[in-house]
Amino acid sequence: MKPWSLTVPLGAVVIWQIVSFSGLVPTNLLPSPLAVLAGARDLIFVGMPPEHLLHNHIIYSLLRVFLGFIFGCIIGIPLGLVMGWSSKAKGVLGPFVEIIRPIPPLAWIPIAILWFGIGLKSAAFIIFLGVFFPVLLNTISGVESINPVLLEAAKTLRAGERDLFLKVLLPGAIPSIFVGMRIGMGIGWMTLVAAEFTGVKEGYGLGYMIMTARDIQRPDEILAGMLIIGVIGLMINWSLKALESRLIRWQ
Amino acid sequence: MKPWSLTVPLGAVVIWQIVSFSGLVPTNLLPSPLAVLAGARDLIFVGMPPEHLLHNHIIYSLLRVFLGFIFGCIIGIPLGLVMGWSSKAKGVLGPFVEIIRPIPPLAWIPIAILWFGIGLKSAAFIIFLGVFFPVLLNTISGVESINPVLLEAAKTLRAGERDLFLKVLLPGAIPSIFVGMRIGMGIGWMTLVAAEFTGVKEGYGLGYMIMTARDIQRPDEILAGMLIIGVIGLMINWSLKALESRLIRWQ
Amino acid sequence: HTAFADQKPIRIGYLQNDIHQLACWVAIEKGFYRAEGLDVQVAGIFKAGPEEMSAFAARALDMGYVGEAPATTAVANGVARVSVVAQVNTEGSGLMVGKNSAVHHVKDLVGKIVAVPGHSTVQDFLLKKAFLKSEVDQKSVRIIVLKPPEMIGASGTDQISAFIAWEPYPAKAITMGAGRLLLSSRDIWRDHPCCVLVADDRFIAERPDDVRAMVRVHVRATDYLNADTGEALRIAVKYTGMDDETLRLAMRNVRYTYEISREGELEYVRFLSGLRYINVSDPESFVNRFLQGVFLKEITGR
Amino acid sequence: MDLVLERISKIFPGIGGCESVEVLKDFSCFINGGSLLSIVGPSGCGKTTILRIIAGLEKASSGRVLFGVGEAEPGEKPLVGLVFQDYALFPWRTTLGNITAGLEFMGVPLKERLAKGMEYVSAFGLDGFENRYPKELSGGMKQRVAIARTLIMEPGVVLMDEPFGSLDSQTRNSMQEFLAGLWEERRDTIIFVTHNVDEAVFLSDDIIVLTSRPARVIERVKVLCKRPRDRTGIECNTIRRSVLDILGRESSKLG
Amino acid sequence: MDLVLERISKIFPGIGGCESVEVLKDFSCFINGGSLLSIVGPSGCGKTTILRIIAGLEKASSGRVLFGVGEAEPGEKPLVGLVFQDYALFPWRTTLGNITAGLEFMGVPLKERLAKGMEYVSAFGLDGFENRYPKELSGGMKQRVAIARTLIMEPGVVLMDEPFGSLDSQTRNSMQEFLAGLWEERRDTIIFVTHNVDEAVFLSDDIIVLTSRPARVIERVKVLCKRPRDRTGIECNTIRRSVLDILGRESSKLG
Ligand SMILES: Nc1ncnc2c1ncn2[C@@H]1O[C@H](COP(=O)(O)OP(=O)(O)OP(=O)(O)O)[C@@H](O)[C@H]1O
Ligand SMILES: Nc1ncnc2c1ncn2[C@@H]1O[C@H](COP(=O)(O)OP(=O)(O)OP(=O)(O)O)[C@@H](O)[C@H]1O
Ligand SMILES: [Mg+2]
Ligand SMILES: [Mg+2]
Repeated sequence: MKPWSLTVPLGAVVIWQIVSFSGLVPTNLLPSPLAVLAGARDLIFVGMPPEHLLHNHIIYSLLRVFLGFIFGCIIGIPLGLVMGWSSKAKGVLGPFVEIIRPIPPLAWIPIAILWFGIGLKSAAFIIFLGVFFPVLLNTISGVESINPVLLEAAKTLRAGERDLFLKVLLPGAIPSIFVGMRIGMGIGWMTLVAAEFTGVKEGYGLGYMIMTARDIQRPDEILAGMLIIGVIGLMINWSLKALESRLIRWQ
Repeated sequence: MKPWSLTVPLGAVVIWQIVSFSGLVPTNLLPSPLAVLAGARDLIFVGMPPEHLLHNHIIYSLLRVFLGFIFGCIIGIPLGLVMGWSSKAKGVLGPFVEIIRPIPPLAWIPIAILWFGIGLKSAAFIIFLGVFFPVLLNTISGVESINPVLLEAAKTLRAGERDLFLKVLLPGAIPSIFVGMRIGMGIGWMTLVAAEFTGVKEGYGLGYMIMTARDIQRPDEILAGMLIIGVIGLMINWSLKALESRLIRWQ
Repeated sequence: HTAFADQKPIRIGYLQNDIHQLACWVAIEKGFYRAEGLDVQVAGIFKAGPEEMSAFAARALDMGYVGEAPATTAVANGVARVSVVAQVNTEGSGLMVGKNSAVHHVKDLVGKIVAVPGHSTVQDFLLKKAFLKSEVDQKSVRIIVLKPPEMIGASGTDQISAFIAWEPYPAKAITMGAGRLLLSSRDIWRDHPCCVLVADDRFIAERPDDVRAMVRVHVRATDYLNADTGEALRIAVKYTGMDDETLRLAMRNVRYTYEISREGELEYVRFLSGLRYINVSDPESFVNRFLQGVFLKEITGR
Repeated sequence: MDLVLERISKIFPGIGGCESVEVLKDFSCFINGGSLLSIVGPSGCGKTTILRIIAGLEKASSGRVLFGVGEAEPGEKPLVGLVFQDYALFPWRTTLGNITAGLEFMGVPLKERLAKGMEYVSAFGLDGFENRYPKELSGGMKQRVAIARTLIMEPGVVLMDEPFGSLDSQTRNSMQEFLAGLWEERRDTIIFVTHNVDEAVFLSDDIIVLTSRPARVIERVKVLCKRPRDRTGIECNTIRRSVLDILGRESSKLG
Repeated sequence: MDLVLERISKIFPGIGGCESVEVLKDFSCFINGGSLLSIVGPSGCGKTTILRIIAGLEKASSGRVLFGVGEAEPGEKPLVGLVFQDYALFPWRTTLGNITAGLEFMGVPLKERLAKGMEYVSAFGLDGFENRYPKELSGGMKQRVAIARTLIMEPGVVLMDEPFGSLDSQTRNSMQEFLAGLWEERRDTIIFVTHNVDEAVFLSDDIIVLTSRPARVIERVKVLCKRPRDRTGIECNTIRRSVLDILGRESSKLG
C-alpha cells in the first residue's frame, strides 16, 4: 500500500466533516465523521444493544461469513472444475445455476430456517449463496481458460483423470478461482444483514448490530457499523491477495 | 440452448414433487411444485397483495433494476477505464472502493432514503450498489489485460488521449466489461428485495411482492416469486450474452 | 417442579426491540423461569414476526412472544401449528404525523401518503379502522409499506405525511422532535389485540405442564412490570438500548395484559379474510381452536 | 522402436456450416527404431495431425498405427512422447517439477523421481534453474525442460512438432546442436516436424517431404552426411537445395 | 528522410532489488533517407530499445535523435511508423478499420480515409478480406495489414521489429519478396531489425551488426547485390557468410 492511497478516503472524510459543520445536511440523519467516531466508541465500550460489545459482534459475524465462505469454496470449486471440464455438465447445470443466482438472499430466509433451523447454519447458508456463485463461475472460466495443450501434454505424460483434475485443471484455474474467492467474500459480507435476519441465538452479529442501531435510530452507530464491515472486508481482501501472490508466484 | 439443458431443472422439479408427496419435507414450509404453480397462478390472477397483479410487479422491478444497472454502467465503466489506465488513480480510489464494496445493501437503506427519498431513485440506488462494483472491477481488469503493445501502436499512429480511451481502452476492455455487466445484473437482482425495502410508492415490485407474501405467510407465493426472479434473471443473462456475442464478433 | 429437569430445554423466541414483549425480558432478567424450575433457552431473537413463524414451522421453537397478526396468518395459511396461550399486550401503536404537520385529523390525510409497516399487520388494520371511523375513503389515501425505523426519518424529510407503527417508534419520533401523535391505537380501537404468547400445538400436547408453567411465569412477569415500572423501564433500556425518556413514553401507550381478547381476534380474522390475505370460512371455530385459554384460566381462575 | 503408419485417413467433420476437411488420405510411412525422421511440408498439410494420431490424441478415421513390428514382442502400445512448439510446460511447476511430472503421474515414489529428475536437470544443462518457474526461463531453456520432461519417461517414440519454431536463430542453432548430441548418445526414435529445411538436414537420418492437403509423401530423402555435420558445408547444402526445390515445385503447383 | 542517432545512452533503472541495466552506451548510427537498413545482433542486446527510442516510446537517458538533417527544412519531428513482431493489430477492427486507424486518429474525414484505405487494401493484396477481423487472417495477411496501417500514414521513417519473426519460412520468404517489391516502388526509409541473416541480406542496403549489451556497432556491411536478389546466389551467400562469421565471433566471445 502506497502512503497516498489513503488520500481519497481521508479527503472524503474531511469534506464530509465540513459539510456536517456547515449544516447543509441534517446531522440527525447523516452524522458527522466525529459523531460516527463517537458511535464507534459506543459500539466498542457500551455495546449495541447495551452490553453486547463490538468485538463479539465481529467474532460471530466472522464465524458465519467464514463458514459460508468455506462451504461456498468446497462446493463451488469442484463443481466449477467439473462444469469447466465437461461442456455437457455445464449445459445441464448451467441454466439451473443461472435461475438460482439472481434470487435475493432475503427471499431465501424461510427456506434457510426450514432447512437449517435458527442460528449459525442458516446464516452461513445465506452467506454461502452469496459466495458460491462467483466462486463457481470463476472456476468454470478459469478451467476454460487453461491452454488445452497443457491437458494434452499431461495425457501424453500418462496422467489419469484424477491427475488431470488435481494437477492440471485445479492449479491452472487457481488464479481465476482466487478472483472468484475475493468477489465471493465481498458478496458474502454484503449478504450478512440478510443472513442475520434468520434469527441470531446469542444476540451477536454485525448485521444484527446495525439493524438494532437502525431500530433505535442511532445513525451514528449504523454508519460506524457499515464502515467497520467495510474495513473488515478490505482487510480480508488484502489477506486473500497476499495469500494469492504467495500461492501463485508462478504467474 | 441445447434440448437437454433443461433436464436437470426438470429432474429437480420432479424429485421435489415426489419428495413433497412422500411427506419427507414439511409442505407447509416448502410447498410442492404443484403448489408453487398454484401460487404463481394466484400471483398472476389474484395478485399479492390482492389486486396487485404479477405483471405490474415485474414491470416496476424491471424499471428499478434497469435504472440501477444503467447508472452502475455509466459510472462504473468510465471510472474503471481511468482506474485501469492510471495506477495512481487505482491506488488512490482502490481502498475507498474496497471499503464500500462489502457493506450490505440493507445497511444502506437509511442513507438511500435520506439522499433519494422514498421511491424509484432510492431503490435504483440500492441496485446501483450491487451493479457498480462488479462492473468497475471487471472494467479495471479488462483495461489491465489489454496488450500494452496495442497502446503503443495507437500512439505511433498519432492517437490522442481521447482516442486512446474511446478507441483502444474501451473496445479492448469490452469483453471483460460484459462479464462485469452480467455479474452486476445478477447481483442487482439479488439486491432487489433490499431495494424495495426503501418503500415502494406505487405498491408494485417483485421484492415487495415476495416480502408481502412473507408477511402474509404464503410460502407458495414466496417460492413462485423467487423462481420468477430467477427466470427473469436467466432471460436477461441470455440477452446480455446474445448482445455480447453480436458486439464482440471479433473475439 | 424438578421433575422436568431431565427434559429438553424449552426453546423460546422473541422479537428484538419490540417493547410489547417486555414481559419476556422481565422473566429472563428476574430469573422467573428458573424460579419456576423451567429450563428455558432463547433459541432465536428475530427482527420480524414472519421469520419467527418460519422458525415455528421448522420446529425450531416451542413457544414464543410474537405479534398476533403473523401468528394468525401463519396458522390460517397452514404454515405453522401454534396456539395462543396468553395475551402479551393490547394497544401500543400510534398514528403519527410530522411535528409541524398541518394534519390534525384523520380526514386531513386525504390525498396524502401514509406508511404502514406491512400488509396484514395490526397497524394496517388499525389505519383502515381509523379511516372507517372518520368516514375517509381508503382509496383517497396512498398507503405505502415502510419499515418502522425508516418511518421517522422519512416523515422528518416530508417523504410521508403520516405513519402508523408500534411502540417505541411513535415515542421515539416524539422525543426526537420529529413527530406528533395524531391518534393512539387506543383511540382507534380500545383494547385491540397486539402481541401474544404462542406455543407449538405438538408441544402443548406433549408437555402441557411446561406450557402451564410458562403461562404462570408470564402472568407473574406481567404483574411485576405493571407494579414496578421503574425496574421494568431499566430492563427495557437494557434490552433495546433506547433512552429511558422514550421508553417511559412508549410504555405508557402499551397495555400489558395476559387476558386473551377473543372478540378482538375474531374481528381481526374477519378483516384478514375480507382482504383475502387468509381464507377462513368459519372464523368462530378458527378462533376457538387458535385461542387456548385453558392454561390461563387455571392460573387466574378467570 | 519401429513404427509403421498404414493407410491412415483422417477427415475432420464439418461443424455448423463448415465443410468437412480431409487432411490425410491413405497416408503410409515408416520409421526405423533409433533413427531420426524429419517431416517437412506446406503449412496446413497435416503434419501436426499425423503426430497427434500417433500420440493417440486424435483417432484416425481409418488405417492403423503399428508399433515395434520388427521386434520380438510386438506387445502393447508403448509410451509416445510429444514435444510441442510452445513448450506446453506447466507454468505452476518448477523446472524439476515439470521434468518429473510424468513420473509423478505414473506413481514413481518421490525420492526416486527427484533423483532421476536431477540427473536430467544436469544432463540438460539446467543446473541452478531446477527451482525456477517457466516464466523465469529463456525460450531455449524452456524447450530443454520440455524435452527432458518427455525423454525422462523413456518413450518408445518421441514426436516433436516444430520444437524450435519460436526460438531466435542463434538459440535455435544451439538447440539443434544440443539435440543432435543428445540423440547420438541416446538413439531415441524421433519424428521431427519442421518448416526449416536447414534444421531438417542438420538433424535427420531421413526427411520426408509432403504435398499439401491431403498430405502425401512426395519424396523420402536420406541424409547420409557424417555427424557432427557442418551446417554450411557442401554436402548439407546440396541436400538443402534439393529439398527446397521439391518444396518450391509443390508450392508453385498451388498457385 | 535522413536519420542520425547521436551518442545515445539508455539505462533502465533497477526496480526493487534488481540492478539497473545499461542497454545503450554512446550509441551512434545514421541512415540515409530512402534506404533500407537492417540491424542484427545477439538477443537482448538492445535492438528493440533503439527502435523504441526513435519512435519516441522510450526516452533516451542521453543523446539525440535527429531527423532530416540533410534536408532543406529540418523542421519538426516527422511521423515515425513502427511495425511490431506480433502485428499489434486492433482485434476489434476489421482489416480496413485497422488500415485506416491512424487516419481516423488524425481526423481524416470518413470518405477520404475509406478511399485511401481501399487503395492500400488492394496494393497489399488484401482484396476480399477488408471486412475480416484479424483472428480470421493468416499470419502473413496480418503482417501485411500491420505494414499497410503504418505506411498509409506516409511516415518519415518506418521501423520494423522482427516483423516476420513469427511466420513460417515459406510465408516469410514470400513476405520478404513482397516487402522488397513494395520498397523498390515507394523507397520509404526503413530500419529493419531481424535475427535472420538471410533476410537481412535479401532486403537491405546496409546491415549493421551489433555487439551484445551495451550495444555497439561492430561492423556496417553494405549489400551491393542487384535487386531483385537471388536468395541462394553466390553474392548473397558470401555476405551471409561474413555476417554470420562476425556474429559467431561475437557470441563465442560471450562464452
Ligand atoms: N480439430 C480440427 N477440426 C477441423 N479441422 C482441423 C482440426 N485440426 C486441424 N484441422 C485442419 O487440418 C489441416 C491440417 O492441420 P495441421 O495442424 O495438421 O497442419 P500442419 O501441417 O501441422 O500445419 P502447420 O505447418 O501450420 O502447423 C488444417 O487445414 C486445419 O485447418
Ligand atoms: N523496461 C525495461 N526495464 C528494464 N530492462 C529492460 C526494459 N526493456 C528492456 N530491458 C532490458 O534491456 C535489454 C535490451 O532489450 P531489447 O528488448 O532492446 O533487446 P533486443 O535486442 O530487442 O532483444 P531481442 O532480440 O530478444 O528482441 C534486455 O536485457 C532487457 O532485459
Ligand atoms: Mg502444425
Ligand atoms: Mg527485440
